[in-house]
Amino acid sequence: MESVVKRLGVWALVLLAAIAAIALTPDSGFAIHMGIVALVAVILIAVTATSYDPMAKAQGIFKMPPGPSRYDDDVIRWGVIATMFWGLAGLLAGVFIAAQLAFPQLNFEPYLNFGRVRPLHTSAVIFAFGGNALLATSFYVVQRTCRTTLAFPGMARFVFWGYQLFIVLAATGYLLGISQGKEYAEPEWYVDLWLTVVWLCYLAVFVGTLLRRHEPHIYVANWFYLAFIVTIAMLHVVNNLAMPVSLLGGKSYSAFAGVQDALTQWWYGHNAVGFFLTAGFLAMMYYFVPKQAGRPVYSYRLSIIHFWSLIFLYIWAGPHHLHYTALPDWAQTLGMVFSVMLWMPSWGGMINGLMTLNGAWDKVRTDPIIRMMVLALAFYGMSTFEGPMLSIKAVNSLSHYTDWTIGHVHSGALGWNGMITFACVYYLVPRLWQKERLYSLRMINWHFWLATLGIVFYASSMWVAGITQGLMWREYGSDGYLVNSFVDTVAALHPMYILRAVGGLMYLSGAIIMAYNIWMTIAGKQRVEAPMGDTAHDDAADRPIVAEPAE
Amino acid sequence: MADPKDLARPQPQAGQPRDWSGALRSVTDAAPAGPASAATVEDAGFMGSALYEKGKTVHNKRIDGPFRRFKWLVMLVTLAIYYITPWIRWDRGPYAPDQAVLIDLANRRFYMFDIEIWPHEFYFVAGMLIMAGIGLFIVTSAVGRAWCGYACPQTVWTDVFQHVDRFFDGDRNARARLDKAPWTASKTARRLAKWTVYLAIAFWTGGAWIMYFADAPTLTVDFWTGNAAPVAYATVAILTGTTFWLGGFMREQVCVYMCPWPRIQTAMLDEKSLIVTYKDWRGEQRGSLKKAAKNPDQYGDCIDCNMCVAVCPTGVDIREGQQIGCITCGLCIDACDKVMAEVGRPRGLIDYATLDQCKAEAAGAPPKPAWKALLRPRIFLYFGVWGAIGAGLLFALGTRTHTDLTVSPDRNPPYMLLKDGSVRNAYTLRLRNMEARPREMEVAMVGLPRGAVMWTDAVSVENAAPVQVIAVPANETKIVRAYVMLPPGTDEDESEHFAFRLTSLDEQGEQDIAETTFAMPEDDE
Amino acid sequence: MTKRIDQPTGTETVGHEWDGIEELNTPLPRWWLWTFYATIAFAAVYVVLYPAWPMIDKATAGTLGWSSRGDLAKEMSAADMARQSVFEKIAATDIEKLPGSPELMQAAVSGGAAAFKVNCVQCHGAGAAGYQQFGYPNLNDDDWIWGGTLTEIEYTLTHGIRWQNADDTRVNYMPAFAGVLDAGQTAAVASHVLSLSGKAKGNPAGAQLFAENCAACHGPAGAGMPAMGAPALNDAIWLYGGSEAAVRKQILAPRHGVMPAWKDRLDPVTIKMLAAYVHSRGGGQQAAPAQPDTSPTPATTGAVAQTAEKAKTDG
Amino acid sequence: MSKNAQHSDVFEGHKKLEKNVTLLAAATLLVVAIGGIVEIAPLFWIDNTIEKVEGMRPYTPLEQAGRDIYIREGCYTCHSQMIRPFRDEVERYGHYSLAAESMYDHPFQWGSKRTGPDLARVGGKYSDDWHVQHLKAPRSVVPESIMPNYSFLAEAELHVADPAANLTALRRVGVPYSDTAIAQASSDLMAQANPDADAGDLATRYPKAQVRDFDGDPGRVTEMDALVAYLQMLGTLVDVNSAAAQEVLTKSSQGGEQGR
Repeated sequence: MESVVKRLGVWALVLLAAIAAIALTPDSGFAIHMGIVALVAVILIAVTATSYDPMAKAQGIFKMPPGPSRYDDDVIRWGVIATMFWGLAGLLAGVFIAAQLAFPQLNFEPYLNFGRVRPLHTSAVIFAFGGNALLATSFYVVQRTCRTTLAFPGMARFVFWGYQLFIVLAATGYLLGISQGKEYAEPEWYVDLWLTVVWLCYLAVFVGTLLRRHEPHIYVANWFYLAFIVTIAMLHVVNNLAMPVSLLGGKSYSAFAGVQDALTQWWYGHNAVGFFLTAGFLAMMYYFVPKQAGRPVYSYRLSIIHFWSLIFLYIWAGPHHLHYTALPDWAQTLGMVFSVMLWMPSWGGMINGLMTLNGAWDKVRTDPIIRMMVLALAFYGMSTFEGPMLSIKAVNSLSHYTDWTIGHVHSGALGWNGMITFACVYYLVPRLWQKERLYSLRMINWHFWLATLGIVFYASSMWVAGITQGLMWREYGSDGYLVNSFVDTVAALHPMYILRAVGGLMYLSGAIIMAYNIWMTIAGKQRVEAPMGDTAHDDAADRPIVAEPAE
Repeated sequence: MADPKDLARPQPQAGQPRDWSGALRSVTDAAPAGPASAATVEDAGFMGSALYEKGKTVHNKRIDGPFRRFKWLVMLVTLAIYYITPWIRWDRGPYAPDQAVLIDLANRRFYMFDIEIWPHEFYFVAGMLIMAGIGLFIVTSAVGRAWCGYACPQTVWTDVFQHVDRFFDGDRNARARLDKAPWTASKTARRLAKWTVYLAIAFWTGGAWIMYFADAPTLTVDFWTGNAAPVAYATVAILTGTTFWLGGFMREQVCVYMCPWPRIQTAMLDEKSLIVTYKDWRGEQRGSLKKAAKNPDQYGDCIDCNMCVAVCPTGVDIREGQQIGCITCGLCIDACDKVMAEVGRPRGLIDYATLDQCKAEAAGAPPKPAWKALLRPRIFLYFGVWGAIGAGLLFALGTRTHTDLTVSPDRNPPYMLLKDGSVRNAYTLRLRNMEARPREMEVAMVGLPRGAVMWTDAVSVENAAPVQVIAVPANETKIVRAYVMLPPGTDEDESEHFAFRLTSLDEQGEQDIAETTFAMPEDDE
Repeated sequence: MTKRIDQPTGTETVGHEWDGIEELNTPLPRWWLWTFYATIAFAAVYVVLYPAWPMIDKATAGTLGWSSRGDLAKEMSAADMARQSVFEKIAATDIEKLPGSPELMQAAVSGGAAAFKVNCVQCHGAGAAGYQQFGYPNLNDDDWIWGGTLTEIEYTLTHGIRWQNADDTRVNYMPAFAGVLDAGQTAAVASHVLSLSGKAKGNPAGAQLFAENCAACHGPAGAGMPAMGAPALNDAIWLYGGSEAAVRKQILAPRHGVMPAWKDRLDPVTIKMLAAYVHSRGGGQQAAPAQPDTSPTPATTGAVAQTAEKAKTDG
Repeated sequence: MSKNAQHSDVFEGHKKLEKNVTLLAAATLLVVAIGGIVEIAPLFWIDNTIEKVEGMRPYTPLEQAGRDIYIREGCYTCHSQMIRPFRDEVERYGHYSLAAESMYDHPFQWGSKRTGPDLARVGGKYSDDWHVQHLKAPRSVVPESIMPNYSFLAEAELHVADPAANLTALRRVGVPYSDTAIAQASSDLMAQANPDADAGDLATRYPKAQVRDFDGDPGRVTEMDALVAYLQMLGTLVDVNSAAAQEVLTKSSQGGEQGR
């Protein structure tokens, strides 16, 4: 009882502070954010006071199996649902802004103008979709490869829900115009602080779980997860150093200015790709590919060499986003040569993933989940080849500022991150909900083909758009003067923007099919269809922990 | 330095390549069962201390047969296209280059026989890329990795280099022997000669590439006289190096490790795609003719002659099933058919077939012709999409005009009030003449009230008129500054939006319309 | 540690196992390692050749002495060299002859545009539209106080307007009528002046006063006199504003704008190019003595032929 | 073979890291910290990172307010403010951007994508009128444009909660605002966009500050005023063509030559 009172007191204090902030701030966006915080506090008070358990209710809606099971999987199930939800939201936002570029009438000022929705799209897919996928899979993988349950289970739940609050504050903030103006780091100072707290808790849970392990060695997937968590913490804190104008307002000014701010930003920005979207997702690959294929990892030695070279070299590559800018030439040179050296370490992950299928290649044809993983690795390989190529200054002078970069990012994001996440979710859902199989394996095929076709449309249109732009900008006539005005290049890209939107729509349609498939699986249905191969859920292989019941 | 243990490694078959696919080693492997496992442990022990793994050279045996002949044909056609195309001439008149296929980067023009593409029309390339992507879908789901097996440059050049190997070092066994032989003077000389030929082919390949980017005869002269651009030499050097390395040494490793297409293609196959299959229900259990003669009931059709492995350009054993190393070139089909003919058994022990068909055949169904696998909804669907995009592109290509107009109004100041109260706007017109001859074009204004006149920087204000005629040089964009003037007292609402209409004054009479606006003072002072 | 040989690949495992996952002890692919070494070697060479390593007070400069800005400087000077011959031709051509050679004229206009951005935008604005509130004239319109032919513009540029240090500067001073005309008279004159362009009703008293005091310079109908810098008062363009108050203000205490003489700061070719650019902004006048007829030509079907014919005769 | 044995030691040695979380985490942090330290830290001490050119000054309160709107609306997602040293860019947009020109930019707005043109030197290029019309309805002046409409800016009164607090925060991160500048922040903010107000010594505090009504609505100061004031300032502060600036640039661009 005493603890209930204490908790009530804490929530009441949060509520009061939020109300005070609403009353005192002159900044309407900040007031709305504090309103969200107050709402959360009110819900928590109500829940604590009435001893009502909304989680049980919600878990009923999502038909979650009763916990605790062998492993602490509740938070992972929520993570999978959040991944699907934010994935759809992020893809929808992407299709919307792609359509805006083709048909500018779709801008609805001020809240749904491109400039405000674009950060929503990038953050939703990277941090909400990708972040939740990483959160869920890391908790899943670390428990199983350490043969233990999560350390600090309460804190793990805080990490999950705290992260969702971060996403909600960030996303609403963009639409309200609360932005730091640094790409992929747009949330303002108080949201950043909140994320820092959540992230340190995440680190604590993850490291704590590693410390409790019942295996002598730490599995390679966990090296990657650990590098991802540690490095993102470092990047996030340094890049978001800022001076708030007032503690009762959203606005802040970055601690750095101009050239220093630029390099700090791209040191962060590029390594958000390097550690969030590469290291973290390679960790997913290192667990789920061998599991689904039922094969050993191709090369232990390759994983050591490519892990250390990857994390060492990636950090240096940031300046290639600033080629030919006012950043001193020396830093640009370093950015370029380290990006080139990054090629093989990146491919180490691809080789280790693909060659793991040695002895199981037939599954690529029969198992749609493996098929998605293989395609993901193929796109990983292509974009990590394209990346070093684009970092070469001569190529970059043409490609920079154009849609080529956008195409490059999306062949990585849609092809690698998206496909591997979909594959992992397809793997996880029947296991987490203790179902025999997915609702439909054939529908994964539909998803696969729509997504692949979508990427073909997306990547080829943006590649061509980038080259068109780059060539038209620098086209000189025989008289020695520039031929095209800027707006000529905008007009020339119109067909490409339409093709891109079509590609995005296909990819989104695939994800909607997936959501339906997942929903029906959770509901416990099985579609009647011609059977396809799948690696069935093998309870014995999960190696139950005998000595230590969960919680 | 060769590790002595390496030589000690038992070779199940002389020179048998290591199986890159890593697929299941068959139980009937010729190596004696007992010692093999022990040897493998030792083998692994050796590798356990090495930092890297040596690539194993594939020595594929010469074979003849329908698929080999088809491969020859594809190789000759593709190489001919590659080497000869830049030398084909195409008369476009005096104002454009006469090279049939030319990527003129300096002038941002792309010539392809009768088609000429400007940078702003690059969407044709986007369409072609999407067609290529969907084309890959069609081909792969119909006939598997046919691209890999026949048409991929890596395959074609590897094939060329393997024939060079054969020419210098003899066929499979001789090559394997020579590989292991100590470095005597004669081996060194032979190797040097072979590598020189490699280098010559590689250089020719690099040299042909640059011919697509400039007038081939001129560039050839410039190249040898040292007058070509540095980027031409650099390109030749890079392509020579990569061809030499990828074709001469990396070969199948590119397909197995590096190239993304095989993964994507493998992921696109399904049970209805044609692939090269070994019909194990017919072949197993394998046994030599002698063994089979003793116990005919125990053995299948496969006489375990290993010919299918010996001829494989990537060194896989197709009898172990579909694998990443198999590029479906069909040479093993040729080999097996030949052997089957010799031993008097029906052909097709190894053949193109779908997995569904294999299943059916194994269950006793009669063989179906392979082409029937092509007729299925998925192929029709892809072909429909592919054809629709292609038709769209052709339509766009057919209906595009060779005149193009873009307009940008002055932004500072947006309008100009003149002495007599009339209002003048200035525009930058870009008139593209995409024909290889100079043309006169007429610019007119559409949608402005009566009294609106226009003049250009070349035609002074005294000659202001509702239309102007402008000469546009061949194959160029002419930038013209144009002024449009509305008389005083024009109602503002009528005049905000209007368009310039460009008409070519020749028998074609092509037109293009560009919309723009006419800015007016907000209110009269 | 239970190492075993993996059957399908014949490779030894490392001996660990996590949740059923094992690792093979496959060595690194040789080509992978060597390509990695090759990229490292490339990087090593590149950082020696180009600026790369930060030191205490500056970074290493690279043995090639390359810099991105130096690269641009070279490219720009190459472009300048290419334009040099055109410069010389412009220098040798009389300014009135420039339009006769469209190529030279275009080169001059482009060069003038560049020089304008550096020297002239401060007063006349980037679009050459001037600033009425400061009395900097608009150079795009067809109203020229001191004449709008190429020669006249070149002269103005060279010698300036009311520029004290220049000998041949253009100069005139409109007398201040404060104290000469009373308030009523001033209003009458202002009213008459505005009526010249149809902005007010006629005023006989004002007309009388105008004829006595103003017509000598501005002409009886207020058409102005470019030769002595007397602006036209019968058009729609007002340098200092066309409201009644602004006109009265100008009558009582005229403002006299000043423009620098550029002959000591810019070379004659640049001045020539500037004149060409200003002339090309749309309002430039032909050297022909007659004032251009700006009344719109009626749109007729024969306009094309007419234009072509006119162009011929003019040419 | 000794070489092989050595490699094998490396892999054996790695097993220590695999068994110790603390060691693994510490090693990871160390490895990922190096690159950033080597690349970022020297930018703060190497002198010629930021050229010493005349004319750079902190932004006026109105320009800063415009800049905040620029950031709020996400203009950087489509517009760069960084002209690269290429002939086509220099001829299209003007002199290449200098590091000094963004030395008071918290945060920088160099951008990464040009869906629209570069804005580093858009100041003074077009008229106020044009900007206002273009921001309200881009396609009314540039039919091919795909920019969203921003007509609400002209309707919204400029509302800066505490201009002095903004300047104070900027001063804390290194922008040299004087005490007077901070004290006068509120009045400066309004005076710059109001032709009827007395601008006082605004022009001495902020040389080259443009004082006028920007949005064509002299009656009030709107967000449009602030944004247009910011745009019209962009790239105009440093006279890159002045003799002194050219000398600095030549020196810095010839850093390589000196090293030879």
